[in-house]
Amino acid sequence: MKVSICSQAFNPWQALQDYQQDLKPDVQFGATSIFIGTMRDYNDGARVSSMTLEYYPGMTEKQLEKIIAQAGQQWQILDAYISHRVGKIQPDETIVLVAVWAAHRGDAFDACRFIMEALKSTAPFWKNEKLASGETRWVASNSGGYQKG
Amino acid sequence: MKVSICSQAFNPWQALQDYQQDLKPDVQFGATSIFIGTMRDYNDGARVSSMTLEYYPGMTEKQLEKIIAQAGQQWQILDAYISHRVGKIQPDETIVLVAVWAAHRGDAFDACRFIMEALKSTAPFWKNEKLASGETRWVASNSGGYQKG
Amino acid sequence: MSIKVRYFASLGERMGRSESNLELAQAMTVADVWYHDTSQIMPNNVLAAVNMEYAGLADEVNDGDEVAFFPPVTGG
Amino acid sequence: MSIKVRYFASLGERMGRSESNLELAQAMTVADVWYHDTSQIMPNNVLAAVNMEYAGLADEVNDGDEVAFFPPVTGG
Repeated sequence: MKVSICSQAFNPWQALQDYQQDLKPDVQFGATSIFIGTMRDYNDGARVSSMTLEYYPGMTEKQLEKIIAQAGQQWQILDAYISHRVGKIQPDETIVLVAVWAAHRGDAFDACRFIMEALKSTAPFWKNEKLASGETRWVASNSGGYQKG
Repeated sequence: MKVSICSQAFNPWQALQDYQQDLKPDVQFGATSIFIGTMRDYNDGARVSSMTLEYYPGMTEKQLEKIIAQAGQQWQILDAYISHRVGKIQPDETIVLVAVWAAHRGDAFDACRFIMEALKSTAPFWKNEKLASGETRWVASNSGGYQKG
Repeated sequence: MSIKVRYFASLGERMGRSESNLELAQAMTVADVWYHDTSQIMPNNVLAAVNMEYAGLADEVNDGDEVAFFPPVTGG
Repeated sequence: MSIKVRYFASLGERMGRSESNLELAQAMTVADVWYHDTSQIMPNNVLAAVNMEYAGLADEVNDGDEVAFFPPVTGG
């Protein structure tokens, strides 16, 4: 299990490969479910040129660990890994990576989605967007992932 | 959109990185949902030393393309990629990779799961396990991914 | 008319062949193709495809069709 | 007793500070900490944490606690 707060851009594929390499001898997983969130260059009707992510050092990590523990109580999972960017982020960069390893696909899918939704609604991160116009604005709230749009 | 039938072992992270590289200029995705199925060295109470995957050349590709098209009718997705092994497979090798790119996470998660479940229940692949005892056996059926166990 | 019949996985093993060519004098369904080619009762979990699309046992087949029979799929 | 108060994101901007130290003479709730430190009405979407765990506005605070206030989270 690992929770990582990154202040530099990271390659999600490399991060996954490295992480999985380390758990391979121990863990007999048959199913891996992964979610990757990537910064887009528009949001809410405006072009966004960059974004700054604030967080609460200490609480954020604690909250992410708690979310993984909750997932582990509800589903049979073998391991989980969360990596989240903070600081200044450019379009096309990875914002968040969640990966869950399990014996069976139902557990991997459900736990990965639970972690992502819980992260979106409870992990202390705040996005400040810098628009192409030069203005900055705080993102007001996250949409629910089970609804469309 | 790509459907790939691989007769050689492949690195899923490299495959994803390469595939995503090619779609990057065109597609403004914010969410990527990925599933990876990996061969384990036991199944149904027995140690499995290798596996041979048979398929129906022509129909298998057609069926996978149809599944992606069905996902595209139900959810707003930007791209999808399926890669599936055939032939002789060793434990720890990737059997299947499904990736879906979308603007929003709900669509990415739902479509990825739909594709995986549809693949498991309708794509013409058949697993023949070689047990540690030397016997071989056909896997009788796939479990539903929405139930436990 | 001429039909290509294919058997996959455990069904191919059971039939002792993976394909055969069937010559038929009259219109037939998928189920008829099975009985003409195998002379066996069909196991109840057999799936069928005509020209690489899933088909029902009552579907008609046409000259030149490829009809495939296979057990439940187990990929992924 | 001594309480460390922290404000994040838009709330820090609005307060013009990201933290302060509050000295209190008596037992207090999270809501009391807010009013003593800000002298403002609390916006209705403010979230609170005590010692880095989510807390309710009626929760009591103790000497040495860190109390944080922040807007709805927008990570991921």
